Amino acid sequence: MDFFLEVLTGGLLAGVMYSLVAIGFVLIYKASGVFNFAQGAMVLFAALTFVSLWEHGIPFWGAFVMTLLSMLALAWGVERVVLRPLVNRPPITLFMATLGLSYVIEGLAQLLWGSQVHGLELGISDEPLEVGGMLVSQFDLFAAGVAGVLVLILSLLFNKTRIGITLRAVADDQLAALAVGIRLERIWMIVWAVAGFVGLVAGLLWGARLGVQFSLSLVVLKALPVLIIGGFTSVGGAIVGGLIIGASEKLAEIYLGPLIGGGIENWFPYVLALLFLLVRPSGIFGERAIERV
Amino acid sequence: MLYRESGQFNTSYRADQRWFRLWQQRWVFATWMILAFVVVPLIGNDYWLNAILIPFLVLSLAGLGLNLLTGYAGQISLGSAAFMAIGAFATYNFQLRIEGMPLLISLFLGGLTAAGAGVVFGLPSLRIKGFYLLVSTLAAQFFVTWILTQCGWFSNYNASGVITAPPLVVLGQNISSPAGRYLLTLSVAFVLFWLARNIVHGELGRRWMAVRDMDTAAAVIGIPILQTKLLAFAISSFVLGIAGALWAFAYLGTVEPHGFDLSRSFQILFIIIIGGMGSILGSFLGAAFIVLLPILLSNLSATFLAGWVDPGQLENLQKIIFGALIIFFLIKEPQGLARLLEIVRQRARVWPLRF
Amino acid sequence: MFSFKKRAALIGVLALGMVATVQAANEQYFPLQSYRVGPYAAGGTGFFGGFIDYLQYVNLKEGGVNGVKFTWSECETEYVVEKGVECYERLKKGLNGAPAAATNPLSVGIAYATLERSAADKLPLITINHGRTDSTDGSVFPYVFPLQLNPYSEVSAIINYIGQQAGGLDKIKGKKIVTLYHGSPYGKETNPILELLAKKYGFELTLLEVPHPGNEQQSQWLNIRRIKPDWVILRGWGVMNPVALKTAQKTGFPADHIIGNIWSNSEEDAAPAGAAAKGFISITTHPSGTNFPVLQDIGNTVIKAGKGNLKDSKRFGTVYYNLGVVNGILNVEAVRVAQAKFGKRPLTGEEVRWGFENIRLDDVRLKQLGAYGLVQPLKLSCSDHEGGGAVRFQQWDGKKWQVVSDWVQADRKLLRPIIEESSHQYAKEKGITPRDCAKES
Amino acid sequence: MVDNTFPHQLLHQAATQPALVALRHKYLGIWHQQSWRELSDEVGSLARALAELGLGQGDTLVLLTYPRREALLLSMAAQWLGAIAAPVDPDLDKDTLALLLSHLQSRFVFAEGQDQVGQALLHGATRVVYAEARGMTAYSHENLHAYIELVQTDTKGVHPLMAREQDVAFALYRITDEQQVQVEHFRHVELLQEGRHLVLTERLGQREEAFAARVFATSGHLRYLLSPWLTAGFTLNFPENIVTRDADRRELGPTLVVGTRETYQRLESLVKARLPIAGSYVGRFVTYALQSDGSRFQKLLAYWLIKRPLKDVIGFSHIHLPLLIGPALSQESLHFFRSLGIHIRTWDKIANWRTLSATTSNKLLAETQTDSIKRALS
Amino acid sequence: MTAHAPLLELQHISLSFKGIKAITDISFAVQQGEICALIGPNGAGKSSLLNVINGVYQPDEGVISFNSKSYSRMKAHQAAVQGIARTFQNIALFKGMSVLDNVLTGRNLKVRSNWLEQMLNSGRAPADYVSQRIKAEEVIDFLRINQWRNSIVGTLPYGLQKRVELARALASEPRLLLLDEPMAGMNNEEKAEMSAFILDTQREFGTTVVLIEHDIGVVMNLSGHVVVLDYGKKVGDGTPDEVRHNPEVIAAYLGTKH
Repeated sequence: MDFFLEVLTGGLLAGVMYSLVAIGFVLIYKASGVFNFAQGAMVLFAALTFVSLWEHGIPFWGAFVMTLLSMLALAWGVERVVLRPLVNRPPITLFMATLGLSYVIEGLAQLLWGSQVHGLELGISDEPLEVGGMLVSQFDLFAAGVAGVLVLILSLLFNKTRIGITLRAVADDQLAALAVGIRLERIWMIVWAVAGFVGLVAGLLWGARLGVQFSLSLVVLKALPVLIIGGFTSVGGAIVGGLIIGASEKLAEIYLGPLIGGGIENWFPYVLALLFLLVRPSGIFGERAIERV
Repeated sequence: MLYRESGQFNTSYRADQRWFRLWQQRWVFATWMILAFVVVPLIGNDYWLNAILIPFLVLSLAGLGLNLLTGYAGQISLGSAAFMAIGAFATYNFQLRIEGMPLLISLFLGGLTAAGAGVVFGLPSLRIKGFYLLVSTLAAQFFVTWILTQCGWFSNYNASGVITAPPLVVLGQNISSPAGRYLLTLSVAFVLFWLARNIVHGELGRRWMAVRDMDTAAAVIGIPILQTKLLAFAISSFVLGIAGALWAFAYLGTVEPHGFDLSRSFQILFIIIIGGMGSILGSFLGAAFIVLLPILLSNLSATFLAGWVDPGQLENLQKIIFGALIIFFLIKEPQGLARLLEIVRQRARVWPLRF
Repeated sequence: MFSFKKRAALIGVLALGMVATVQAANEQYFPLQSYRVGPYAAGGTGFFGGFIDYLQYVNLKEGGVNGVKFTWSECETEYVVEKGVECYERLKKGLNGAPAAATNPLSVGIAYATLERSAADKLPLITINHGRTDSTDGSVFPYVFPLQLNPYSEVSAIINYIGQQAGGLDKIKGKKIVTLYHGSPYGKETNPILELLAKKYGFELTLLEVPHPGNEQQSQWLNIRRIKPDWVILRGWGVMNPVALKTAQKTGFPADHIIGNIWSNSEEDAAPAGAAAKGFISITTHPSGTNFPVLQDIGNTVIKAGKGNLKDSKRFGTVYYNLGVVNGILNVEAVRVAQAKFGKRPLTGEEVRWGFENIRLDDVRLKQLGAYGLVQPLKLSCSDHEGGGAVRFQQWDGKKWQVVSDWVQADRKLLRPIIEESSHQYAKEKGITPRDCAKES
Repeated sequence: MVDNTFPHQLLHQAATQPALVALRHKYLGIWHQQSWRELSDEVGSLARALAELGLGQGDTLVLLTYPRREALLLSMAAQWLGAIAAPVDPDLDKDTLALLLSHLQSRFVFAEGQDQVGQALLHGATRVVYAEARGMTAYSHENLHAYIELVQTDTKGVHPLMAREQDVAFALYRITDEQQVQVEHFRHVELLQEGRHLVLTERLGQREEAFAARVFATSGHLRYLLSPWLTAGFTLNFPENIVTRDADRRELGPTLVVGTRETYQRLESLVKARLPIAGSYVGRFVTYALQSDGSRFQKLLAYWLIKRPLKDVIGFSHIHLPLLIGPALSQESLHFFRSLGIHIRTWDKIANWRTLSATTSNKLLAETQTDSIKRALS
Repeated sequence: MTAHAPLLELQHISLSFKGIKAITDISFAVQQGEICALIGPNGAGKSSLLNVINGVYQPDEGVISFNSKSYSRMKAHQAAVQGIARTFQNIALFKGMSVLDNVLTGRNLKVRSNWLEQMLNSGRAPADYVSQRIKAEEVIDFLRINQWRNSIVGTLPYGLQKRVELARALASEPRLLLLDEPMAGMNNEEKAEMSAFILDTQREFGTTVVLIEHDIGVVMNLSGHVVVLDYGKKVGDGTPDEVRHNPEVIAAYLGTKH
């Protein structure tokens, strides 16, 4: 029985890692209705920039700030070049633009920092802790803690600060926000920058887990089912969605896997998300879109 | 501008239905066909046939398949590579397990199997719309690659799950030579493009476009949404299936499920974005662009700047160029190259006047 | 109209590129389908760096082989099959008149795709340490050479090593071994052999697949924790290896009971896992490090002279780099052997093929090449395109690989019938009449 | 010599070249064609139907219609019976039209659609034929006849041809500023003579493709379009409607275009408005090309790059005779068209309008008929 | 009012969106060949009622009977098959297609050949296409939009798009035509023209028309039967004159408190 618990906690903690990436999606979707497929590439870009700077001898926090500045620049560039000309285009076009964007960022990252594999040591030893007969990885706990702090900061930002309120206004109705005089471009840049920050945090944690290299950007494929279940518009939903996906994925692999040949982690989350969708076509937390004729 | 079109008018609705109204257009099309069917196999060297023309034809066929589904019926899909994989493995098994099965029949049956799978993964499209449809097709993408590697039966228990092309024999002729494979791909592509053109200009094409533009209005005027969407998935997967089979047998010769992974689906989606959504010619132009640009880039760099840009950096540069082009097209001309060509043609038609 | 103009311009450029200068250079050409970008860039840059540096070294030190200099040109494949095929088609004709000697794609997918074309174009396809195991049988696969080690020998050598550690092959009866393999043709290739060996020696085998790209292995390693095996054989590639080591540490499995195969044995596989990799064992056909005469020579004549292909000089002497050098040694040796028979001039693919089949690398010859200890004694023939089949084992001490064993031979007698049965089935399927090797050698 | 009237010419053409296309008009998206044989049969059955309605020698059939195929056939059917066809332009403003119609008091009217039928019934029309069925249910008037009914009456033999060359074929009416009604009469013989004159001088064959947006607008149309059409036997083409005439002309590529001064002026202004703006590079190149002087190479370039495509855009690629009827075009416009290689030929004849006092119109009509009968008898 | 059964009859229809009462207990009948106008202030539930008739919304209670067959759950597809066609308040045309294609799509229920025959251009397809095309061209000619036959709908001005939408509705030869503010945003001359088209449609093809219109002048001379709605309730039903003098209607329009 405690093996089941162990798998469950391992799954939940892994789920937290997925929701880290998913939060980046939610932020951008909430504020600009853009389904940003380039979030994975941004995670790769952030991690690669940080590691390369760190290896060139710049201290940890120095590298962190410089990477953050580069994410800000990236956000400004994306808003200026991609978002502004595509302002009221159908969501499908915007989605495809972010597809193109992910190619650009991946190419840029590898052009600047080369395609070597970098180890990333955050100083957290990964010796598993003995907790009630179960092995729980220290690293994952740390990651869960970081995620919790992040969600706290974001909810504070969204609810308490002035920028937060404007962000939520833009999320609800862009036209109304414009009418009230909110400068849409600035808001979008802020949102993409915040998403860049979340991407950096996710990049560091995922980078420490996998080593910083190209396949970091594939982590976006894990985030998609999380968003489907959690809904695109709520940060809390992203966390819950991540936990559900993480746990169910691991349990399915261990209990269902051997029966049908193993290696089902790629498609199982999508099938699960699909079942959720058939029940609620816009996710647990997402608002139900009313079909206007 | 180049040719005079006055004096050619239609006296019957059948004449009005023809693809090309002007005899000059028909002549240009005929010369293209002669060039493709007769001249190229004669003068084409191995490199041109194997490495450029065959992949171009197969990718334009795949582009056509996805264009029918996303360009015309408006159902976005990231699972096109999965349907190609099903087509390839089904054709391989039909060819292998049934003695003396002619290649073309097994190609057709492979397409049908892919169409069946297309319908299955198309079912959710009735209940969910837009983004969420991505999930159903992505599920198809990952599930199919998994099932093909998992069950040995599909690859005839080959230890590493790789299928190799059987000797290609059509009507008794062995066509394994590059020119032979090229002609096989070309004729299959020609037939499918012709049929697709007829569908798109017929009632079904209009229903697809109606569902694409405004499905609530389509339902109100009596279009059976269920049947229309499933037909879109079925026909699109049929074409993709055959493209997949040609990719495995006519182009590479051997293929593994990972040859049809997500980046292949992205590639096909890029083909129709750059080529032109909702245009038969668009799939051609997009495929030509996607196949020729990397080769052009690497050749240019190999000959001119061989010294200081090493191939690795060039690959990154090319990735950036591709991404930038996608964004450029989406901003400047969402309907892609086909629309640009159309604007040039319209401008030439009223030359020297401005409109 | 529009696309016709584009096509015409392209033909012009291509023709220009092809023709260039057609002077009858006295050069032997190596087409390189290299990959320096994408998920497997680490392997590509190291291997092709080593290979090019060795060719450079032979050109600089001995002016090529008997006066025939080596030339090469690279074409980026990004480890993608159709790009590999396109590069093969473009480069197989040679460069400025220099005929191609052999192709070294270092990718299972590309090897499979160009296998038949190599036979048709009569150009040897070298898949050192990997590729189709049944291509060892030269009678059916005349133009394919899985030099030094094929996947079946690799796995059999590992089992022999586990037997050694347990004090004899009979002792491993009842032990539990898990094989964690990459969900691709390369990964699945050896599963049947493992099952055969498990039946033969009576150990309990579990096969766990890691879906590509292998970013997430928590569930596999939790399974391993439940099985509590004695040994884990890791047949990984790319990102899968460091993730395996880190997840092993996370689930409390000792790193020194994990044995990596030939494609999980480089510094780039262990270093990113940091502390979790300490004690990790892996097999290798060539030790890392530079204390071999040939490598010192390369260091002095090529690297110090600034002609090294490596962008990051710290990778000189790493496992991939040395594999590239070993591959260079074997290719050049084949050319040298072929020139002895066919004359001191640029050779065609067919002649180089004969050269490969008559490579005799005994200890004396290895000492002359300065590669004693780096390369195992090899004896290739028409029927045996592998030649070696032995490996050494090395352990990662946190910074470098330390060799911890002598050559461990695979059980080739057991494997031969399986190889032949598989190659004959391929011959029947493809309608190839196997060559009669008896009268050839 | 074949009897010198429009219906006779029609029968002559139907006999000599029955299968050739006489009429072509664009309707419902495609071009419908009618051969000479079919045309003469239809006119024949129309004549018989009109005779049954009581249309006889000397009566007037008012054609209150926009340019339409049915109007042309009805006018020939009326002439077949010796009656006069009097086309009236429905675009005239309300009261001039009312004055004209009340003046004419014609019993037989062809009214195209709902509005024209209303106006005709107001002014004493007893026999009204209509073409467009729309809105007809509102007029449940017993002597209202659909054109299709007339044509479909079963063929009980052919009505004898009553037309004589001295009969008045057409009568054009207009209202002068002082509310005076003026009329111009055209006899068969004059029209055919003018038509033959044009056919000979311009060497018009039977393979011509004539294109005209309006058929009855002016006397020039009757003289230099209808009568040459019947004498030479070429094809007369109608556009789908007034608005689509430019596109239809381009689609057709006619060899003979008939138009008034306004037609050509409208065409010229349309082209000039759409030519590239003078300042731009292209604009400069176009103006440079359209000048007549310059080297051989410049002429060649101008022809292939500008003149040839421009002629094709306005549908003049196959033009053999761009005919202008009525008052001539200004020199400057003529020069413009000549620079495009289009040499407009002007045919004009001074119209002899005779003013009728408001009361005497009917009497005069009767009188012209009587002296025509007298002349026929003498 | 001939005595035989009305073409369309609504009995006690009510509809609510999660508590908000859009329509409460409305019943009225429309005779065959009649032009009936639904008028009332904004938000009176006119559009929702139209959507109920043609099956876009399903009413909470009440029965719709059309052509003497009654439905409580009318589906959009069912309505179309029965011969109910409609236009929308903010134009629901297929922007990516040409005018001709839009009108031909209107006729999709009348197409007899299936997609296979059309693909191979064999069997019933060629003749079927010609007959569909002629019917469509007749409607295009009827509404005088043949000049824009091949232009893409998205590029046409607003007034023209309204006409194309009417053409698409007419193409399906409906028995009942529902028009949702056909003349919204038009100038007087365009309004006159559109009224003429509606009158002709009713006279020419005998189609029963139910339209929503704000311009009382147009309503009065166009329709023989007027139904007035206010806050989802029916406050007036009868000939234009009866309705004009009905106190409740005046109150609704002049906005005296209830």
